[in-house]
Amino acid sequence: MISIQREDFSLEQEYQKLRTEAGDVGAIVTFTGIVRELYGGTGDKRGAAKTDTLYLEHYPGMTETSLANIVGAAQKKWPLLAVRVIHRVGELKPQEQIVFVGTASGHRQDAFDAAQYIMDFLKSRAPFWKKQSSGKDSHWVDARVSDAEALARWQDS
Amino acid sequence: MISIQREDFSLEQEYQKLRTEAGDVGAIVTFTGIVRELYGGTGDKRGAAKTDTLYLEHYPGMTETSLANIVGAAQKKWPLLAVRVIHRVGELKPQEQIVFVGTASGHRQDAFDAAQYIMDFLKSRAPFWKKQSSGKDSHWVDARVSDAEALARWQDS
Amino acid sequence: MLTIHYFASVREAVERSEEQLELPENVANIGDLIEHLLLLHPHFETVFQDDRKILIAVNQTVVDKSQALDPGDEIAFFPPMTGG
Amino acid sequence: MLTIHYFASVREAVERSEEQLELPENVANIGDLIEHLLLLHPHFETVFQDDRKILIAVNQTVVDKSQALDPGDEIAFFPPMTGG
Repeated sequence: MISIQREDFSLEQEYQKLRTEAGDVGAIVTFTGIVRELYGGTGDKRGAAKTDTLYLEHYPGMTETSLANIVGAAQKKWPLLAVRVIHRVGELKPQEQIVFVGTASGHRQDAFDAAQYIMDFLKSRAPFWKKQSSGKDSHWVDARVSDAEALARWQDS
Repeated sequence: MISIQREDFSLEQEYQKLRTEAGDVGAIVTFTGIVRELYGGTGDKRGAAKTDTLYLEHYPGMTETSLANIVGAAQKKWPLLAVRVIHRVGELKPQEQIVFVGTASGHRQDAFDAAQYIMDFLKSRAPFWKKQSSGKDSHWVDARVSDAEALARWQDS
Repeated sequence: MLTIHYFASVREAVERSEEQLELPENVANIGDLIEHLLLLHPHFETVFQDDRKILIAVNQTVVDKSQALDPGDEIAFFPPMTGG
Repeated sequence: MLTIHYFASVREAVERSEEQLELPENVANIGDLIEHLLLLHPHFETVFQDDRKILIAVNQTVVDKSQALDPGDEIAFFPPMTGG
């Protein structure tokens, strides 16, 4: 259900696994995050810089535990029939896939909400860190204020 | 960008088209609606009935126009790099794919919001009608109160 | 000439998917047209009696009963949409 | 024995990814441990001076400086997460 891996993943394969596991499913939402070449821009103080490489570091053990907790919390909040989370680590190039979240449910709203919830918490609560290299410069990517704000909306519900 | 068709579709093909068209994309959200065998249940006065066949009727011409308007409105509200909508018509069996919405953007929130917006309006504003056959009984599916409510939340924004 | 389409449960209730008629002189808007159709086809009453169960489109845009009509308009009657 | 992990920008600033040390007698909680580490390694000050830039996990759960420590705990210091 949760994979941390260097290898790329196939949306089609993950989608078919979700369909099979979910049984009498009505709605499947997938989110795929892709490494942008122009990182930053709006909302990022650094402004846009062309990415040559994105390096993903994580905390083995804690990563899996924290993602399992996030998925477990989503399963409590919404009636989900299947959930899949994949996060890649190591060195990635622009336009490579970096993260996948798939949710299957009877109704679309539950699948949409759960996928967003999992992504919001994954961004700010799972121990991953991005280092961006642009030419000779490389720096650790700053946490985004908008990601902290995205978490806040789940406090009320 | 918008297709009304009898044939099935491939998530993988649609996803790859979105990636190609979007260019330097950061987030792709897909929604796939699937025909459930047990239709109804919570929120449906009829209760659950086993579906043998779902027949999809539409209003050729107006369907395409209304979906184009919905997609156009979403493109005004969010900076989308690519959008794809497919709705099948004719006779469908349980577990067949019925509808696809895919959105590509720089940031996840825009892609999520646009996909939900398009689905919410498609459900209540595009001229499609479902007829469910269960054994010898067949009836036109009632509009859901929850779908009307889903539209209401976009009024404020 | 008006073209009138009927869809889904409305189509089944009125027992036709389409008809054409000359715009009658006393028909200025959709409300008038419905009165006219009920005179022509009394069995239409089963679907046209409850405004919440019938939607109206003129030239492929949803409108209400006050919508004025012109010769050549494409009119459609159908129940609330249930796609997706 | 405590195991301490350092990740990402914190790892680079402290110039190590891991170290082990006996739980000192005067170290009851994370706040005490940080004081102790700063005595051992003065260059740690660059990252430990701003609480908003450093997160703490004990046994893989994020905690604050008041968290009590036991021998055998797994401790980690890292910057705010930036996955996804």
